[in-house]
Amino acid sequence: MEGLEFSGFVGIISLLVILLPLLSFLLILAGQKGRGADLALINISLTFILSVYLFSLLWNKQPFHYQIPWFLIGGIEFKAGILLNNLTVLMMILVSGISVLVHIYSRIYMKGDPNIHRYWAYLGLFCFSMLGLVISDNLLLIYLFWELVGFSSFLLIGFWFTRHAASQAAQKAFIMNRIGDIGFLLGIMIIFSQFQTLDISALFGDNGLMKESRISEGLWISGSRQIPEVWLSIAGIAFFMGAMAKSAQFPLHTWLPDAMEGPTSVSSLIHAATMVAAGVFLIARVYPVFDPFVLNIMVCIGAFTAFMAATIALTQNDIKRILAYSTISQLGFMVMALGIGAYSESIFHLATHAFFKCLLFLAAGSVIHQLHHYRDKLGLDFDCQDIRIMGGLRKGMPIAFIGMCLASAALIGLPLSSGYLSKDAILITAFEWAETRNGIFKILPYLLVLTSWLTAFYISRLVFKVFLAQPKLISREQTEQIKDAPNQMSYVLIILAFFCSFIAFSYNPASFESSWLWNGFSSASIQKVNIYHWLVPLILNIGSLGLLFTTYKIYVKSDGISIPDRNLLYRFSKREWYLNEIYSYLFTVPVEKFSRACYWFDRNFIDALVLKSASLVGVLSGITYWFDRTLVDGLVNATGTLAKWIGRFSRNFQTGKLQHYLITMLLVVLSFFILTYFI
Amino acid sequence: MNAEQLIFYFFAALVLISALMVVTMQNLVRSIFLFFVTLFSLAALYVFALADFIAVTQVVIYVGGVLVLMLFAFMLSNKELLNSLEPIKRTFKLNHLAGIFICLSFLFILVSLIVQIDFSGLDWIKSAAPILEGDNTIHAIGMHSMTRYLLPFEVLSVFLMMALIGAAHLARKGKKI
Amino acid sequence: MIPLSHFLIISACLFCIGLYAVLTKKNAIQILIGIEFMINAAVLNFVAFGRYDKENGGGQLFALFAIVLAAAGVAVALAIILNVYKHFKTIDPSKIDKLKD
Amino acid sequence: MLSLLIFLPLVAALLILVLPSRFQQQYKYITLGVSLIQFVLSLFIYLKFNSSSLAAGISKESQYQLVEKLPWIRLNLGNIGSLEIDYFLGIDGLSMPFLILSALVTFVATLASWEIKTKLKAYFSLFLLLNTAVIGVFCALDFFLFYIFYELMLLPLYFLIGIWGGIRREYAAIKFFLYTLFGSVFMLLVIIGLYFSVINPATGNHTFNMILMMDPANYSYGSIFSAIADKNLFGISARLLAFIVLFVAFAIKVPIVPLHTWLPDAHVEAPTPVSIILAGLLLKVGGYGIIRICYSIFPDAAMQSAWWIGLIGVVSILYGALNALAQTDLKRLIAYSSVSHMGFVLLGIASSTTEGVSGAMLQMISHGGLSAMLFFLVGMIYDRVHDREIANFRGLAEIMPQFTAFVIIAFFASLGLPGFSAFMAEAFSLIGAFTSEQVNGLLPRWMAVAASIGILLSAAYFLWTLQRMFFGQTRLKGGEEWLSKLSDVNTREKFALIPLAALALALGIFPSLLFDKMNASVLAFVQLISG
Repeated sequence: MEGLEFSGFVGIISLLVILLPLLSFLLILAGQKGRGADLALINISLTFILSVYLFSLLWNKQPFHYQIPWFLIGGIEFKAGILLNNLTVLMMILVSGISVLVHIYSRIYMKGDPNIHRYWAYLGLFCFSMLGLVISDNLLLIYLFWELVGFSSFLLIGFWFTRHAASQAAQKAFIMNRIGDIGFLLGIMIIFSQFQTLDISALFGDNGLMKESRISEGLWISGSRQIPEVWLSIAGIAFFMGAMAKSAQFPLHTWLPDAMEGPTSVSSLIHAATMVAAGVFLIARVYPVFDPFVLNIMVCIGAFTAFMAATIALTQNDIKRILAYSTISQLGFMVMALGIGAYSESIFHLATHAFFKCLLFLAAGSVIHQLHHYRDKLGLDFDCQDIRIMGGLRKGMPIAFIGMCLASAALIGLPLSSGYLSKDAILITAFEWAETRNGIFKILPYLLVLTSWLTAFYISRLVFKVFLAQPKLISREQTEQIKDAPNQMSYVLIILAFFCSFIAFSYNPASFESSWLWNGFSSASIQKVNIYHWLVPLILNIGSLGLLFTTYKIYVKSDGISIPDRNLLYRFSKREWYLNEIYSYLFTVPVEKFSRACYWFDRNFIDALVLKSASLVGVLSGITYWFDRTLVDGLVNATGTLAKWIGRFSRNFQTGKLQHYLITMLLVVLSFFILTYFI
Repeated sequence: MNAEQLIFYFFAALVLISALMVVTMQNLVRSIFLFFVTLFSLAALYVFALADFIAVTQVVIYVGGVLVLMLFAFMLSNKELLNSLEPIKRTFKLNHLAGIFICLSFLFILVSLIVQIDFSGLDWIKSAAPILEGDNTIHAIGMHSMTRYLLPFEVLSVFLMMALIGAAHLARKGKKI
Repeated sequence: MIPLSHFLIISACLFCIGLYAVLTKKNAIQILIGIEFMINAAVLNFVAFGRYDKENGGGQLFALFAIVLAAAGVAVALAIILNVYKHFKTIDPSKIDKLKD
Repeated sequence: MLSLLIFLPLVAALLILVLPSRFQQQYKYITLGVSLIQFVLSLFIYLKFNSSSLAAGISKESQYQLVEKLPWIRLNLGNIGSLEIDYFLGIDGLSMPFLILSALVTFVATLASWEIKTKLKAYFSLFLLLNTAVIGVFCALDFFLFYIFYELMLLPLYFLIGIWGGIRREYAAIKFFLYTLFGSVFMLLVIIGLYFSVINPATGNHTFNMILMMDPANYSYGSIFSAIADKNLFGISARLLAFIVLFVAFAIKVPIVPLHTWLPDAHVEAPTPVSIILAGLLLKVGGYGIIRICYSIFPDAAMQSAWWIGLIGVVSILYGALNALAQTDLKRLIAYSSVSHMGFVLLGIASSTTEGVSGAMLQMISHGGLSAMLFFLVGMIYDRVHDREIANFRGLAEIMPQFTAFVIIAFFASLGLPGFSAFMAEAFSLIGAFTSEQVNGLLPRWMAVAASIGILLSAAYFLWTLQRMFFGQTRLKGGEEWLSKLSDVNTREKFALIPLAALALALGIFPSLLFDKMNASVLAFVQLISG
């Protein structure tokens, strides 16, 4: 009885958690335009408070599961429900917490936009769908929210829809995600046809159907259903594809840099902290589905993505693009971690990354915001996001600078930062995992180390160029006039900065194993190799610090770009590995052409065939008509015509001309003669 | 071939040629004059058939009567009639073809019949005593017309008078019929 | 002595010439001339056969009658032609087709 | 009850014909009133509908609801027996949803008819006649009656397209008419064949009763369509041939590739309300016919040809989507998207699984609402500026924000955004198709995989259109003139659009609204055809 009451209570709270943002979405659309900002903030704050409450109730407790019947199809009942476990409540608190901060930040950042109410409404929709995605207990529901997240992301990226680039980016993001969604849907199809249920706890729980199913003789058998084994791998790849699109993994990552066309606050919330983590979340949720083959693919793709994105970030000049590629790179780390089985490390990194990347974006946002104001005030014209024109902003914007530095430290993984804990945890586990593998998998950890060093390089390049280097376009005096953003924004930065330190996650700054978050998840059983636990962080940090120093030399002291410009590698990186061009060449253009060809085929072949057959029928009917008119009808007419002809013929004899009569008469006589005498 | 035959065929040829010219001639006046020639030569042929009186009558009636009638009737009273006839196109119409066809077939039929039939073998010709060159035919005609053929003779004279009166009546000017 | 059949052939030829004129000529007077040819052809036959009818003299006598009749016919015909011309302003028989319905 | 539903519009049509032209401005209110009454009636039927498995219908006459059976034509034909045609109406879970859809779509189409300005009397009476025929088709259980209603649909449509249509209306109307007639003429042959094969066990006469046709025991032995005798016709099984003929007849309506080319022309040339009815209801008649007649009467032949039907479905999905991608005319784009979406119906039916058939049914209802909405939206633009070229519009979102909101809803609902009905429908069609190999081995799995690409393509063409027409800086071909003409959604249009959006949303979130009512029938249907 008490249990029932408890479950009802928690259920209502979790429902409230997801419905409050939806409420703000609906209210704002229904006409509460003026009070959009307040409404949204109040709702999301309430959501956050409730999430914290739920977190305190359920963290490290028995997972909570509550279902109601949804619909019945055939003999199978679908249920909608809520599943709260450690992962869920963590994600909830993460999403709602960062949302609250971004809401506060956006009040200033988005001030003055004529369509601001839409912005609040879309944010509400996003929070609703993201939280819904997190707490759903059912693959179909997850899919539902999954696409809704993509939809709200579409709306937010295209928020400034009058800008062509923005609407283009929104479209690209949605379609890229759709590719992943197809994979997800395929995964759902396979799972459903195999198990006739989509309930996560029933499928992937401790004694779930997935565990019960077995593989024998090339068949994947569950109960009475069986399917060739290959479909298990396909299901894994399919789910992974969904995650790849959402979490911007190679080759479906190109939408994320473009998505930076949206407002920076949106980028920080959706495209850095929360939505992109949904892919990782999904992998975590359906983890049992992946067989070793798929996991290996995951490792390769994760590592490759991390590396590739880092190389691209090296040369970008748009401040948000650098951060976007950095995000992709970090997501690559997480995916790779999931692939090697480092489930808890991955989630850990997801959490820390959410904070420090959010901070990076918001700090960058405040720089952009202030530059924007400055530009508008002076009537200048320059790109507010180009780091080449920035420089020396440290004096005017100390808070942004400090925030940025802290977040960068976490990103690089310097000691005492949160990143040090989570990222090194991943690397250590990767090395431990590689111990048991061979071939290409041996070198993957080293690739990650390299990536980490690259990370150190590109982020320090960013920080140094923006805050420390000599200003390029504007004089130092002018630069000092650019002040820190208004207080509300700065507070947010400060709060986030706190979460970049180790304190929020662990009492011991050196060991991730003492982190409460890491301990909250069941650890994968990987052979522990102690040597890595101090060697890897050491090497990493020495390398990173060395790089930091070099970067400082290059960008602050020597005041110029000394790296060789415009060589092949540079251009390769600058143009983002030419992937956009390759995709356009390989997919977009051919599909467009193919569709034209199809239409041409449709018009000129199928339709023409129909028309031709129609005209053939026309000709046939013409022939029939001719036949009818001349032969059938003709026979009838012929008798008449014959009589007429005879009449007309004989009428010819009565010409009234004497000589004709005479000729006729004589002809008759003649024939009489001939008949008589010659025949 | 003796002289008699020679002269006969000469006249026969003259008859046929002049007759052909008469019917093919476009000029009416010329064809009327050529008509004389035909009639004269025909009269000559009658002579060869030992019908002197007929030949003379032919000349008198045709040349003296019919031709004069024709020429004078038209030349004197209806000049414009002759003029209007001048421009006749020389076309070879179907009509002509049919006419020619009919004529030729008749000619063929007649000639072939004449050739087939052996006239001298006919009974009445065989048994009859033909007129000889020295016979007085005029006397015989006179006798016969007043005796044996009196009725036709009288009918003919009445008929002749009717025709003359009728012709005169028809040819009267001014009044409509 | 000229054989009978020669006369007959000449007469047949003359008859056909006359017939031709009657059938094809576009002038009433020429048609009249054609008729005269045909009558003459007949007369020639009479005369030719008349040689073998000495006793009755039918051939020559009827030739005589025929000539006289022809002359009378010509007189009437000419009068008719004149009237026709007055009425139709033409003596082309092919243009006078009032007999047509 | 059903008769009331069917003949109410007919009575109204007669009323309009009788009323003097003085009242011609009132005709639309009469029509609107009729469609509202119909809607209320159908809602009542929906609420009262018995969804227990004892009222599943399909092949059991006693399980049909709201049955009306009256002897209609009884003619003693001497040796052949006596002619037995019934006025036989009834509904089960597979036809009931269409009644609501018909009423709703008619309602919306009536609201769209406000823009019709000429020959109102003829227009509204034909419109109501069409309404009668459509509802009649969904209710009729006697094949003869069904055929009459089926043919009765053609006539008003022909005139509605041919008189009130666009520039090439005659061409489109004739093309549509010939296409459909082509199918139905052969259908008539099969109907007659069935008539002479089936014997009503109660009376011993030949009968047109569809339900009796579904029971193999009712076929007289040695008759042409008897399942036991399995006669051959032209070298193939007579039943298979009959199935193919019926399938083609209905598939033209659906339409399937390659029998779809009447659809773009007819839709583009038809006036907006007729496009709405065409897309919203007429296409569904095809799908309904396939379920109710082709599959139910010839389940054995259906099983034999399932692979091909599935293939046609997949081809329709992909081919329609690719064609839609190439369009420059908005209405044509939507017409081709219909081809693509109706492919899912075929795929779902071909799978012969409960999931697939339910998905197909839901897809029909969902597409009925959504395509009506899409055509209504296109019609709104067309009525304002008489242009539909996508390239002539740009940045509409700024001048018509509410309109754009509706377009976004309609587009995203159509492209299968979860939360809208199309998603549930397509997902379950695909799931059904995928499961098919395991359950009954009819469709290979790759079909489902290939068809899911269609979802991606639909996203591509809808989003591309959205981006081209609505986003970006405002730039119109007609300049200032268009700017003043392109007013935002007015109240009448909202009345039409909101119910449709609500339907899509409601069915997307609570598919049980539909699934619960038809689940028993779907189960019975699947059992009938696979059993």
